[in-house]
Amino acid sequence: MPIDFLIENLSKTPAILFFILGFVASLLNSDLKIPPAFSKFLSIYLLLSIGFHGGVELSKNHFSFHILFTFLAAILLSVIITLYVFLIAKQKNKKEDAIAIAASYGSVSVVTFIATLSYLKSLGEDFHGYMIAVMAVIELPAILMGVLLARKINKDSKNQKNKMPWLEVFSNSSIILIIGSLLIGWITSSAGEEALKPFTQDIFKGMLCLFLLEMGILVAERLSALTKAGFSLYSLAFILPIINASIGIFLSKLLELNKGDALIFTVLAASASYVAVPAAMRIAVPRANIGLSVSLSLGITFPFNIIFGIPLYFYLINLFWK
Amino acid sequence: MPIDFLIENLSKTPAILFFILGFVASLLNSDLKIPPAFSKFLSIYLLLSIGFHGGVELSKNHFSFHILFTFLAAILLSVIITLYVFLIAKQKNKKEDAIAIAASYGSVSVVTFIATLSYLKSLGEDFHGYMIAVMAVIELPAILMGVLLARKINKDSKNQKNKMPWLEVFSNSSIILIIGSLLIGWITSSAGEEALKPFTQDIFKGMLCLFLLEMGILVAERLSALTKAGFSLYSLAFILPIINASIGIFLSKLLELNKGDALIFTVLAASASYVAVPAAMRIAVPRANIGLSVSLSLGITFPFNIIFGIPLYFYLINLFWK
Amino acid sequence: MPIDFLIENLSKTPAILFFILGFVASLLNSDLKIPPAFSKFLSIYLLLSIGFHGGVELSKNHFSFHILFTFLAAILLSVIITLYVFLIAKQKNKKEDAIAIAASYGSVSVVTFIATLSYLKSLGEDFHGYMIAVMAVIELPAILMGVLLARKINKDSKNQKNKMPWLEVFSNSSIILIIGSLLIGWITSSAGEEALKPFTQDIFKGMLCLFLLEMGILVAERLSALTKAGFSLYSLAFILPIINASIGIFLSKLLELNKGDALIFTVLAASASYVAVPAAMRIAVPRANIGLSVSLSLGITFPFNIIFGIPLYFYLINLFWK
Amino acid sequence: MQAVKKLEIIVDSLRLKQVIRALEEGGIKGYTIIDDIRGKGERGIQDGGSFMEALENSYLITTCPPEALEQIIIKLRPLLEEGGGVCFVSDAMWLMD
Amino acid sequence: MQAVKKLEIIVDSLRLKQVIRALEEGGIKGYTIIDDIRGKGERGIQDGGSFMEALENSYLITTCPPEALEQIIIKLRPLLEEGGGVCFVSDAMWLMD
Amino acid sequence: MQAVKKLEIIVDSLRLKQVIRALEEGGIKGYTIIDDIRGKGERGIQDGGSFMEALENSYLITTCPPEALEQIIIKLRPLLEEGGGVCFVSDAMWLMD
Ligand SMILES: Nc1ncnc2c1ncn2[C@@H]1O[C@H](COP(=O)(O)O)[C@@H](O)[C@H]1O
Ligand SMILES: Nc1ncnc2c1ncn2[C@@H]1O[C@H](COP(=O)(O)O)[C@@H](O)[C@H]1O
Ligand SMILES: Nc1ncnc2c1ncn2[C@@H]1O[C@H](COP(=O)(O)O)[C@@H](O)[C@H]1O
Ligand code: NA
Ligand code: NA
Ligand code: NA
Repeated sequence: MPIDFLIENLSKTPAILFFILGFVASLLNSDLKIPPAFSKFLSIYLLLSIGFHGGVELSKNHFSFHILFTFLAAILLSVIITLYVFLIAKQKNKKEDAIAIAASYGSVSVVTFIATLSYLKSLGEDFHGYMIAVMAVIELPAILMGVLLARKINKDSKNQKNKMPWLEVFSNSSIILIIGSLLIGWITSSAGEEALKPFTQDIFKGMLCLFLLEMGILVAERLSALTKAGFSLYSLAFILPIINASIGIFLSKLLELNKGDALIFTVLAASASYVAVPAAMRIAVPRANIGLSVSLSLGITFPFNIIFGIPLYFYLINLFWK
Repeated sequence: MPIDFLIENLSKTPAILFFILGFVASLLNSDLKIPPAFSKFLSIYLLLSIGFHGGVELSKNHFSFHILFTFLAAILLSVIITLYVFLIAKQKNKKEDAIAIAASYGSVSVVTFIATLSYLKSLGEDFHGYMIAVMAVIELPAILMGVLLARKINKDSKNQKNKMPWLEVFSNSSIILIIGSLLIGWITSSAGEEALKPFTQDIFKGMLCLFLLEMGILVAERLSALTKAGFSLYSLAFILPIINASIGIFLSKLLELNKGDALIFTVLAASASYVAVPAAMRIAVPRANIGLSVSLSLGITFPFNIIFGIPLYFYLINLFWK
Repeated sequence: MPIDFLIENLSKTPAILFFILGFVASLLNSDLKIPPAFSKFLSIYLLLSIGFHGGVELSKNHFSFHILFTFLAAILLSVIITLYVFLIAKQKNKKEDAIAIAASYGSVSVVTFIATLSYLKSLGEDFHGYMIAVMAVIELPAILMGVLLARKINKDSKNQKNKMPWLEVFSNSSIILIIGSLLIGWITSSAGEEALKPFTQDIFKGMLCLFLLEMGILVAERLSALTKAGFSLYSLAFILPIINASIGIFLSKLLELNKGDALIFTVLAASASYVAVPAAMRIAVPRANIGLSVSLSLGITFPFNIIFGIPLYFYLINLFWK
Repeated sequence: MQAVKKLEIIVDSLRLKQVIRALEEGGIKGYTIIDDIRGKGERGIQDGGSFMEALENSYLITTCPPEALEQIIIKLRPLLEEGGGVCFVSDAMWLMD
Repeated sequence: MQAVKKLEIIVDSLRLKQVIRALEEGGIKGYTIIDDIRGKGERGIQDGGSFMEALENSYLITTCPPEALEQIIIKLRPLLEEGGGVCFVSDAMWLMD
Repeated sequence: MQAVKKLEIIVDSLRLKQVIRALEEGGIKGYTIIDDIRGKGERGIQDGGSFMEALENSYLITTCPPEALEQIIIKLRPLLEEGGGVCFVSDAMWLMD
């Protein structure tokens, strides 16, 4: 039963408990706060470590069509989600806001992804290293879709005074960092891995605790900002991860992924970006209310996934993979 | 003889030498400074690590009445110190300032506490893990006493326009962090300990060096700010740790603590807070000159304890425990 | 052939690839940036770690006249470089700017030095620990020469209204930190080394990667700022490291250093300071355009050295030491 | 462009939330905050290396229509009287309208 | 001392480069930037713990001769209209001349 | 409220101590400092990723009674002439009195 998974998940992973600590602290109106410069550093650290790790793993796998198909399926998934979420979200929101929301759900939350990996590790469940590389590239198609949608809207409204700053949209710091680190991990391979292990792996869990502490604080702040949004938006942020996870599980089954990879693939679908995509959309769709999309993806979908979603999706995968 | 203890203490612990380096740098008018965002992070790191460690240790000890008595004695000690220091300090200071000073001495300096633990470890002297938990809760009674004294003063002067913001006073970031981490350590126990060891333990001493470097700089700044305060205040900051240490040693003997625990208990008494309590008093007694209490506790009592106090108290304990 | 050295150098050291990543990100107009507070911390960390390491190594070497001669030769080298560069640079620049440039090339780049050590380690090549101490003291003579030149200029122009703030010039944070850490390493020796190893050594390479990422960004920014300077300045920043390296190799041969020590000595000569010396010159020669000297030393000489210079110099040393 | 009154407020970081509450009661809708700054005033030097929050200041900038100023000051003044801090008021023009 | 117009501009950090470009086109030679600040405005709260760059503001201060102001505003206004942000203009004296 | 002169000074961080000394000699009792900021001026771009202190600015805000301004400027001007940096003076009202 998922409830056991849940309790296991909580009582063994300090990171999630620190998330809850941050959340509670914020509700208690505490002044607890990771200094901004440091939370930005933590975010750089996590992206660099996970990207580098993915690159090293990728360098150890021989190319196979199975890997290629997994990449293509992930890209397709991202495109589909972005499009259908846009169609739903534009019903009750400004088109610009709908784009920001859609691209966010089409992309992935790196921290949710990391939580998934450590969940799998704690269960001793296998997964392939190249799934990290899949995650690293999955940010791009959603952003691309967002930009294309934005251009379409502008054309429709003949509101095309400024050219799209393509370069700035895609040279977003998170994207450069994760893809660059992936390449560096791929080039330096095991030599690099050995050199950086104490930094990128040994202290990783501790750094993650601090980052999740800050995330807990920010989620609580986002939630209280949400109170002004409508009910339909709230529910969207609960429903989308469930629908997207279902699509993810279905595709994983088709691709014949093993259980670990399937959970990762599912979480790619179910999670939503609140860093890279909002930053890209801030430039591509300046009139959008970015705060709104962040409130949904960070305020609701993120805690839902790391606390309930991951154990739930894995429970389902265990059912179907029998 | 204590002088040997002292030299041992200095030549083996880089952390204290970095404290002296920071102090000297500041006297030389150097621009050396840990960036504020980073020193705040260091402080978060230390609180998290020590709290977590205390929780893990607590989870390994079975409950016993001896442990309970030690907790109660520590709370009593804190209340007594706060009250008697208030009575002394209010002779020559504004009542608000006396409250801030009293609560500070009733509480504990986390860094002095950490220095004590590493002093004991370097001597190979045993102590119980739950003493860390004792330290973590000892911040609360002094703050509570401070708030009660503040209310009394306000009632006396009929100056009660604003309600006491209880929640904000106690949801101070240091308190939330140390008690939260204690709980998380207690819940996740050895599983958590293993996961976080490289972060919370292995690099701990290095992080402490950096923090003490910054402390050295701040102590020098505080000392030069002190020059304007009167002589009676200076001497108070030297005398209080000695009196309080004596009470601490006496109580430790009564409680039949072992030598290591006795030193820890004594340092709880002898040290004074310059983080959590001043932050709480800033809200509870807004009219107080917080800088004054910090100058005493950080500028004089802190360096006195970490350089002379700890070896001295342990010398005395060794005498009495024979 | 040096080209093999070069490729080896690149494909095995993640740090240099991160430097390139930062550089490319900046050219792509990315918003990637290490938060300032954190890059200052990284710089403190590197200075502390390398100084401490040098002190520990020094404590393990017995005093010998050979060591003394190496120190003296390094000081002489620094004085000579500062003087001759001043004579060249003042031809086409303001005298104040010439001083800043000269002192910068007379001193050393700590990060280039660190890159040299890890280059030697990756080749399994021996070197003596006291060379780190040589580097740590080499900042001083160049600054002293800079100050003396500044006084001479002021006397010539009778522009001596303000006294030279000697203390502030030499109590510069980088100098205090590296020399202080050197002393602490020397005092605490192997006890200290063991205590701090996880912090100052294990995670060192990872921290270096982050710092070089930031350096890559800053180099790209400096290069684009350079476009306004003249051609003769550009070429100076390429030619000086080559001339100085030649002097360094020549002196190393005279001193009969082993190959590893010779490369280190050569890099001391060939590299230029962009942290400690500019900060000291900012105070000693306030009218100088410090940005200009930093653009040369950081924008050109630094990347030249860490990518081409180090393997090239070592190739030459290998030729001559046969 | 539109004439506004610009308020610059410097207070203990720990009391910033109370100041924001007071401003919002006074009708303020927008503001900008610079955290973690230091200074010197009647209550001495505020510079806590930032880990001593009690010795840290925050800087808040806001604007209001000239006619709204009085109401805001009524809310703000008692807070600064009780816990220290300063406020400067000056004239400015607001670009967007 | 010399009379100048002082401009204070608060925009999304991600759009700061565009603002600087516009100011330089308008003839601005000097400016000062404070990064990584937070605030509240028409588009809600901007406070991203700083790792969410999309929710971070920057504060830019610059000055210009009074007669140059109009030209600069022409360049600046469309940017703020499109992507949010505020600008206050006030009078000041420039010490050095 | 009370009329004051507001001074905003932007200088190299490394020279801030000298500026504070000059201001205090001129009679200043209170000020606020924002560290570690960047900018552009006559001496080019100041942006050292903050570990190059020589390329870092600080921002100091202070106020004085209008009649004290001249004395302060006499102390301040030579410093800025020698080592760069800017100072703006404007009118403001001080809330507390
Ligand atoms: N004259 C002033 N100019 C600028 N800032 C000031 C001034 N006086 C006080 N401050 C700031 O306000 C804070 C609180 O002031 P106070 O309550 O007077 O101690 C100080 O720490 C300074 O940051
Ligand atoms: N009245 C105001 N006073 C000071 N800052 C403001 C004001 N209104 C908006 N801001 C700042 O400008 C940013 C963008 O404003 P907006 O585009 O209205 O959301 C906000 O996040 C605030 O930092
Ligand atoms: N017009 C200006 N407006 C605002 N800040 C300026 C201006 N000119 C210079 N600054 C600031 O003052 C610093 C020193 O200027 P300078 O001495 O002219 O190089 C620059 O780095 C900027 O931060
Ligand atoms: Na997704
Ligand atoms: Na105490
Ligand atoms: Na050199």
